[in-house]
Amino acid sequence: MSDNGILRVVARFLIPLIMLFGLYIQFHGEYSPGGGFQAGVVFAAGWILFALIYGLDNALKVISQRAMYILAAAGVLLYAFVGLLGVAMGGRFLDFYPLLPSPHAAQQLGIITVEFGVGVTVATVVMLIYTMFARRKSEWEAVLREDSDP
Amino acid sequence: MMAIFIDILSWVLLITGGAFGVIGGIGLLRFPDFYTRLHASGITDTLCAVLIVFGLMLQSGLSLLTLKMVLILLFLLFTTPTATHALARAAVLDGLEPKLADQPQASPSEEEPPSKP
Amino acid sequence: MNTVLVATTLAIFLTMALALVRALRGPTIYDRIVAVNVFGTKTVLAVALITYVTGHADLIDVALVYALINFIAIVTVLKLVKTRDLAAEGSEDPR
Amino acid sequence: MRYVISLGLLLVLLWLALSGVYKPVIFFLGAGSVILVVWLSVRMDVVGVEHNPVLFSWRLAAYWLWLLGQLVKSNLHVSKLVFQIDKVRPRLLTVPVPHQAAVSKVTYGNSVTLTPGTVTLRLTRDRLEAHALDEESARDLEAGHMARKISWLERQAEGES
Repeated sequence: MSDNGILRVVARFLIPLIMLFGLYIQFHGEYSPGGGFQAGVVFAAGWILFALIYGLDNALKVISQRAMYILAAAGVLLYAFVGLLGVAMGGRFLDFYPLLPSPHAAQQLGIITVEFGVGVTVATVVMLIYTMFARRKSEWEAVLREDSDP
Repeated sequence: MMAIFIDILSWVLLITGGAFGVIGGIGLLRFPDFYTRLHASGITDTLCAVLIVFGLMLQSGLSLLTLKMVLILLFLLFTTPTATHALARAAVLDGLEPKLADQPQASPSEEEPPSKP
Repeated sequence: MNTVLVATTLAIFLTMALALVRALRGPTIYDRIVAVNVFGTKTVLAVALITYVTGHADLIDVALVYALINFIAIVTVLKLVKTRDLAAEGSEDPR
Repeated sequence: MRYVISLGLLLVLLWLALSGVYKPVIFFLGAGSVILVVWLSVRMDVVGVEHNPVLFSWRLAAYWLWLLGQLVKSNLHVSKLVFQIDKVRPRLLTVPVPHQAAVSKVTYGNSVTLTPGTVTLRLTRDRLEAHALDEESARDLEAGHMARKISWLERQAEGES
């Protein structure tokens, strides 16, 4: 399937474009539909296309599983941190106005950071889910082998 | 005057695009086997898409929307033949035999059994 | 002008319905995948048309995303059907 | 390195085309996004000739126009066949692929698939196996107009690189 010249060349052309498109959705959440969640999924889709064509092992060399776990946690922590920063500076949770003197800039900074956290978490979690699904076959075969010759 | 002309041109493009889509859909149902159906899907994926996108581009004039329509058309023209080819290749490697002209032709209603469960 | 757009959208919907019939009738798995592929590319066109009917220019991004995701979906399904293993890597390009 | 720069330029153009919001904040984020994507692409090793801007010369535009003409022609032909189902005479055929570069081969394979009536089944180093819907489509492909057009396209890319 992936020893397919046409598919490989076209995918190689498309993967950077898909990832950039994901980031475009990420940072234009205020201006057009989208935001962190959709952006994360599209960005992860670029990585998944790479994993489909070049194999999961090569894809994990690009973004290691360990990095995914760390980034997934970091995204949530970023979200919580920005949210709590508002509380610490005298507002409510996810209240951005106290962060900066100008309310508009504060709102923009807050939304961009929070959405970035969401995007990072969603992208890495989608990649992790894919990794675990793709691993299932080899894991299952290992279990079967152990059962047949102990 | 010019505006009306462009409008009419865009209507013609849109309607023919839709018509080709339906023709491709009918072909998808009528053609006898998998490989011939690929050609029918080719009609809907190329001319139908090209005509409709050009028709829509004429509607919006020169704007960011038009640029995005061009991007959609480019993505479609890159991806659909690739997907079609990947499918055809997968079917060939899987041993799905095409019905060829020199073989006795089965009637379209009589469908072949699935090659693999 | 809106009438023409709506009529074209309906024609696209009709094509999608025909593709669905083929997807349900099969008979081989590849027939079904072709039909789903046609359904997906027609969805892109339908979303593009709906953008113009409603006048929400933002919707066009949805069509763009769908064009990309549809391709990835077809590749994934094909790989799953053929190798039953999503983690496998193919051999080198035949050059 | 040249390909990395041209990929970066391509991505910048894509960002500007998509964005439509031209503010300093968004420019800054866009630059960051392009750098991130280029870095990941280099890590993935997916940067290649396909992103070379030399490929996007005026000859490519001429080729697309020619292909559009072919598309209309072959679409009309296949649409006629939809209503004359008994005239469908599918056959397999093999044509030589005279091109060297992978991009040219892929362009050839995809162009064959794009024109209804012929679908690329297999593409190897020097041969292309195709399925044709009827005799006329098969003869069109065997005549080799498309292969010659792509050779013409290829010469341009080589001449400037």
